[in-house]
Amino acid sequence: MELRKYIFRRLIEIAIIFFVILTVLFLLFRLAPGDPVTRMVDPNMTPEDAEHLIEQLGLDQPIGLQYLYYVKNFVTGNFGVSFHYGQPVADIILNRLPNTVLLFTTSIILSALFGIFLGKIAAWRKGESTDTWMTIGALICHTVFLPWLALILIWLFAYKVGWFPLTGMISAEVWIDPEAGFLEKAWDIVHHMILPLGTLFMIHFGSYLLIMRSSMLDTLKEDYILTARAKGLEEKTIRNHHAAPNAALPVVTSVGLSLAFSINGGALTETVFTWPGIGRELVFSVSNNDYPLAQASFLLIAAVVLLANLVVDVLYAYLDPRIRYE
Amino acid sequence: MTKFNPIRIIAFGVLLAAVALAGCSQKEPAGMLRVGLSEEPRTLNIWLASDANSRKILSKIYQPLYQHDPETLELIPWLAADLPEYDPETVAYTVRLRGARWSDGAELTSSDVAFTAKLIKEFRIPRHYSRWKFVTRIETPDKRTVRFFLKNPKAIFRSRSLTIPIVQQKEWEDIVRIARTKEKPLAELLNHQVESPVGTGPFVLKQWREGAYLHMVRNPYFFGTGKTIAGRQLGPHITDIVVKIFGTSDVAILALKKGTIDMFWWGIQPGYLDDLRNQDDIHVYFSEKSALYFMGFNLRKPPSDDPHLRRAIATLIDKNFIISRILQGFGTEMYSIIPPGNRYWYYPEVEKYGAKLDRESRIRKAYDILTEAGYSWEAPPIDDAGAVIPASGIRLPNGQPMERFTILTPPADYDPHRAISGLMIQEWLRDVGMPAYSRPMAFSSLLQQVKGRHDFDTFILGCGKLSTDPDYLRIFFLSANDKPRGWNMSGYRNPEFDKLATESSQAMDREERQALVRKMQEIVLRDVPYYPIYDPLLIEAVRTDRFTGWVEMLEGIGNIWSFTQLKPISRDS
Amino acid sequence: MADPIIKLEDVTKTYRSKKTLLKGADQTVVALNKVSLEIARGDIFGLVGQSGSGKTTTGRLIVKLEPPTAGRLTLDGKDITGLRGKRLAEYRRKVQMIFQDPYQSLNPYFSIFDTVAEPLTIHAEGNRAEQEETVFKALQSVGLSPPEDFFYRYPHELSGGQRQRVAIARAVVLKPEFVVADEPTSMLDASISIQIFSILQNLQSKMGVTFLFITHSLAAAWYLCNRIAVIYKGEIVETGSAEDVIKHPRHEYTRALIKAHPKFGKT
Amino acid sequence: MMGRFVGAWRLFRENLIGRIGLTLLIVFALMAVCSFIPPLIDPMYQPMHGVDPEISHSTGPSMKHWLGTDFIGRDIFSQLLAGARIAFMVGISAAFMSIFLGTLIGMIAGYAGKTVDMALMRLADMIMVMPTLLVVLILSSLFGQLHIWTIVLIIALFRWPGVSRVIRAQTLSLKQRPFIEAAKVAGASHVRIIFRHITPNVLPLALLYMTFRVTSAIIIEAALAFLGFGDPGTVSWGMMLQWVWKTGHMFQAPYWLLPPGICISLLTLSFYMLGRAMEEILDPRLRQEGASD
Repeated sequence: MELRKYIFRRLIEIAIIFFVILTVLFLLFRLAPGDPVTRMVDPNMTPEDAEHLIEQLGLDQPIGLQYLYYVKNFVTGNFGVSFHYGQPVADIILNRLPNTVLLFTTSIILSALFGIFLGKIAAWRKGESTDTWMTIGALICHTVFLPWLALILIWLFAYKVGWFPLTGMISAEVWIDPEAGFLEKAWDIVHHMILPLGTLFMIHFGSYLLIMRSSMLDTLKEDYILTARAKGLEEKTIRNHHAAPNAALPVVTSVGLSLAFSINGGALTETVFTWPGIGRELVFSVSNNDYPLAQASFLLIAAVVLLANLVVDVLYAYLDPRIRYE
Repeated sequence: MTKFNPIRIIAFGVLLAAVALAGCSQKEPAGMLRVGLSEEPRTLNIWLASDANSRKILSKIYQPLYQHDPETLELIPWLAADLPEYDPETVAYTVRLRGARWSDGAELTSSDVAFTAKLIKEFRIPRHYSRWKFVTRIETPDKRTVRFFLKNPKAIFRSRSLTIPIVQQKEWEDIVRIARTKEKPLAELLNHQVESPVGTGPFVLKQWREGAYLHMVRNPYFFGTGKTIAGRQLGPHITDIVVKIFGTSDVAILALKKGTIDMFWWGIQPGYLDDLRNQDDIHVYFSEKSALYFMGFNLRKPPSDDPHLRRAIATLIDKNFIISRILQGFGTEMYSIIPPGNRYWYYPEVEKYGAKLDRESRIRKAYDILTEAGYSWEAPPIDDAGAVIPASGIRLPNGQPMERFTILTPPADYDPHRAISGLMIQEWLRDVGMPAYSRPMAFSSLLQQVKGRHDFDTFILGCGKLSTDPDYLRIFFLSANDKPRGWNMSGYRNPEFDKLATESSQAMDREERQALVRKMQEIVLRDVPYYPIYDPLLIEAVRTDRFTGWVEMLEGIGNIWSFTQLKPISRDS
Repeated sequence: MADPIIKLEDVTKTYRSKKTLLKGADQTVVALNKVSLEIARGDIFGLVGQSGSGKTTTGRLIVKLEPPTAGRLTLDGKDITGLRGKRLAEYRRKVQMIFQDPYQSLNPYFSIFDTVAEPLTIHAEGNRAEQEETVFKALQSVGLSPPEDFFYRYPHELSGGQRQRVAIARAVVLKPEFVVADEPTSMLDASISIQIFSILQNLQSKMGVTFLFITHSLAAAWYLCNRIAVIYKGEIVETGSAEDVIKHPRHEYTRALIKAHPKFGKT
Repeated sequence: MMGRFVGAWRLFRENLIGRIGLTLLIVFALMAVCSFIPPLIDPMYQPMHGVDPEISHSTGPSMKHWLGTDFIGRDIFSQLLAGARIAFMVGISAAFMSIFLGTLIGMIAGYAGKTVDMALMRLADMIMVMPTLLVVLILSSLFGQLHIWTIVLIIALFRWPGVSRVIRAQTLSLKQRPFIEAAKVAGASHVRIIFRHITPNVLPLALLYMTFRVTSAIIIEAALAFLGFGDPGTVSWGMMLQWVWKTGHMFQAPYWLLPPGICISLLTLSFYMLGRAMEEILDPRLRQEGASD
């Protein structure tokens, strides 16, 4: 009962926050100088044409009215039509979203698993050279400049060595081929995914490793570990069954807390690798003054982060009964 | 979690890599041309398509009545059977159509042409409307004949209006009917989703997988197949075009070098040239662009309302530096508003401020111009001994110190060349003590400030795609166009020019018009509302191992002639 | 009991315990239940009880760290609930507190001089030289000598007993009328406790400070106090002179306390 | 106080990661200081406007240009040095501002509690869900190319919530400590308690967070410049990468591509290592979410 109440309250809070972001975003985009019509530099575009187009796009209405329409449309699930593509924003997002989800979740899960595993080992061997080198390695991975790394990876692995396709998500040759079966197509996607995945993986796993290491060190000081030792349990059992599961909790939270930050990296990765996802689309639509698309993509990201934080909080409460919520 | 074993994952990864190596051999049919494009086309709706990428795709589908000859740039009848006939009595043009078919097999008739023109007029399609609004009536005496009646003689009708793409009445009728009933008909029309456009061109779209590629195949009904037009035997000989989306040019270059694309369909940055030239199976094409990159002044307010100052600034700008360094030599210095490549209209005898001077001479010359006009300095750029020294505190002829002088440029992500040019110009202006500041701005803010609010000192902009018809000269400097969102961004007002411009737009005699246009160029370069800087060269590269027959033309090799003449190289070995 | 300086009338304090996310509902815990006390001026008044009995809460209510849920507290007959601004500052000058844990009650980033002078600074007492003089005297009065040696030292450089002396010096530097001493010796060794007691006695006799001495030890209360109140589960079960309470305990709980302390049998 | 510091320093010196971090940092600081030298030698070493009169395209390393020149003949080495200065400036000022804000807000929220706490923390939540890079990107593309200080300010305004959460938690626990109550009993006002008593106690934690914020500020600025949304009037490492990229030298000029990328990575690494080392020395319990961003 309490949990349901808590979730309900949090959802209301999220709705309010979301609404504020929505409003701020609207104001930002409308108050900014210029509009999508202005940027069409074509001497054939006469001022009359421009006025006409502005009227047709509904940009000539008073800002208050535009805002009301905007909110009404959002509530009714109508995200408008992209200025740039002339397509409903919802269609574009639905088209791009699965690609982002595929790349992003795979990389987060893989890097969390690896980070937890290696962090466990590093903590276990605290002070030894394994630990030092692992920590330094993780720090390097975590702080390397992502887009730069991505380009070098492309050059090295896709061009010089030629193991992977350069960029993109699928190769036209395979998908056009009427004989290509499902497996071949699936493999094609995986093949394209390895490099961007590797890039995201490197950035994330370092931070998860460091968190796991710290958390594991704390856990090892707890009384129940001492008890387990006193009972004469095998060291490996203590490490894997007693300490690690508890120590992994902060990694779970940090996945949630750092999500917004990870999305920055996601957008950069998508941009460099031409991965047709939301992040790349957002960067692109922003530079095109495509308000409807940019707003919707940004709000989608905000909503995902907000909900992810809620999920993490609830999950955390389940996993660690000591946590209290006000 | 406890069962998680990274060894297994590593093993899996190694396995993947092994399979990857095995699966690397890609197969492509001999007639398949693979093209790299920077960004996805915006849309397949021809009326919304204002971006270069959509136009690249759609120009292979929708065809105009007339094309330009790749060498002479003269009009070549395309969907039309021959050149239009002009009747000065009724101010009417008559166009006869060649027997062409749509990609669905239906015949292209005069009513399709009339429908297209009426659609543009009725919906006031931006960018097209200005070319058609003066057409008062369209007649279709028979299936193959269209007659256009004009309000008054218009020089641009032949070259500008008759070169728009024609759409099929059958495809668009219903869409138009529905759009008409809506509150915002134009928006409705623009937002209509076109899945498979019906055109008369050499190719039809087979599939567009968003974010990845477009697949086009040969149009079996293409009217030109086997015909000889403008002395060229048309195909197309390629069976498929696969357009891949790259996003970053670096990767596309790698793809070209690696052989996963045959053509790189957008400008290559000069940095890659050395590398590409060294590769045997890659050929690099340099094409002239019909473009104008210029500095525009605000004539509505001091200090740039003073022609002397504008001339002094023009003198200080070292075009050679910009072209040889910033453009790496791949551009031509521009002296007039019309690019030199447009030979018929270009007038070479305009005033060329400071051409070929070195830095010091420029400063001296600018100093002379300014002193003569009454400018003074706290520390003048030329000392008593006549040596060039750092200057400061320039004062206007009325004795006021010059305030912050801003040079607006597009941002670096949009065009690094102009952003850096702005910075260099800032330094040059500071040489004569002007408080110049280069300020790159987001593109739409820049246009808003320059075109909408008219609040600026000077700006650097470019028109990347000028038409071959010089009508833009009139559009850029006509007094009537000095209004918000109007094209006379400088606020240039000169009755003498206005008179010439109006005459030129109605001059139906080509030579008479040429003389007028030359005079206009002379006036503009005397008053320098715009100071032309450069016209970049377009660098394109293709692989030579699979296809041959690219046609070079103004605006590059991606023209309709290339795509209809390109032949696969048979690889029997 | 002619002149009570502090008077509590039916003071009640309840706390709400917070629920956890997954289970449990709100619960109300009664810390003090209708407590009434009168403390005479110049007295050392002992409040004895085991941990959790509400004795610390009583102290905290008196120094206004927390508001009472119900009831009335008065200083010299004037109600002190809801004091604000100037009158609160006035009250703070008169009523001070010595905390239980000398390791926690001193800000680790404050030098001894800063700590002791802080009340002076807050109440804008004197200039720097005068403050130094006052602090010097205060440190002297709690037996830290030579005082100037301590001025620029930090709490972590001092022993527990020294810290508690600093805390006492801070409490009395403003020459308050009333000081709550909340188990000031429970963290200290017995020998040091005796020294602290004598400091308190000294202060009482020389400066006329009234003390509320909160303790869990009847022995300490008996040693130091004139009057004693015994508190048990938030209620005062017994009040009287120290002699009376120990010799003739009326409440079962008091008896249990005495029994637990073999020392009393001998005296 | 002094003794404490010496003790911490001794611990720090034993920490390998801290030592590496500090060494790297000193190297970069030297680079930043040295950035003033090249333009004095010859105006052609001016990182932004100076060009070698004889070179008009990108060339490899030589005696005259240790790391070669960029596409218009500017010296890459002097740009790299100037970039160090910009990186420090951006990193430290953005971090300082965001830590200042975060600490202040965290202390106020934690100390005030109730409605103020609720309002501030919801505000923090709101800002926290926004990916900073994308926010700056949006602002930069909407409001024109932003000046470097504007970018710094925006980064600061969007990076405080993480810090404020930690500081708030710390404040909540400090608030219960007797020395705060002692101050209250002594009559200290809220302002005095926050600034005189709580601030020095949360400062080490704030300082620790500052090293992490320096890292993220540098990365954000670099990524922004790399994408072309930086301040083109400033020679930052990200801007250098953008030039390599946009002028088509990406895979042609390793002497130009590698140094700025390595510098960005190493400088962020050094601050991060410093932070980690400080963290281990300060108090193991302080470790909370530092590594997450």
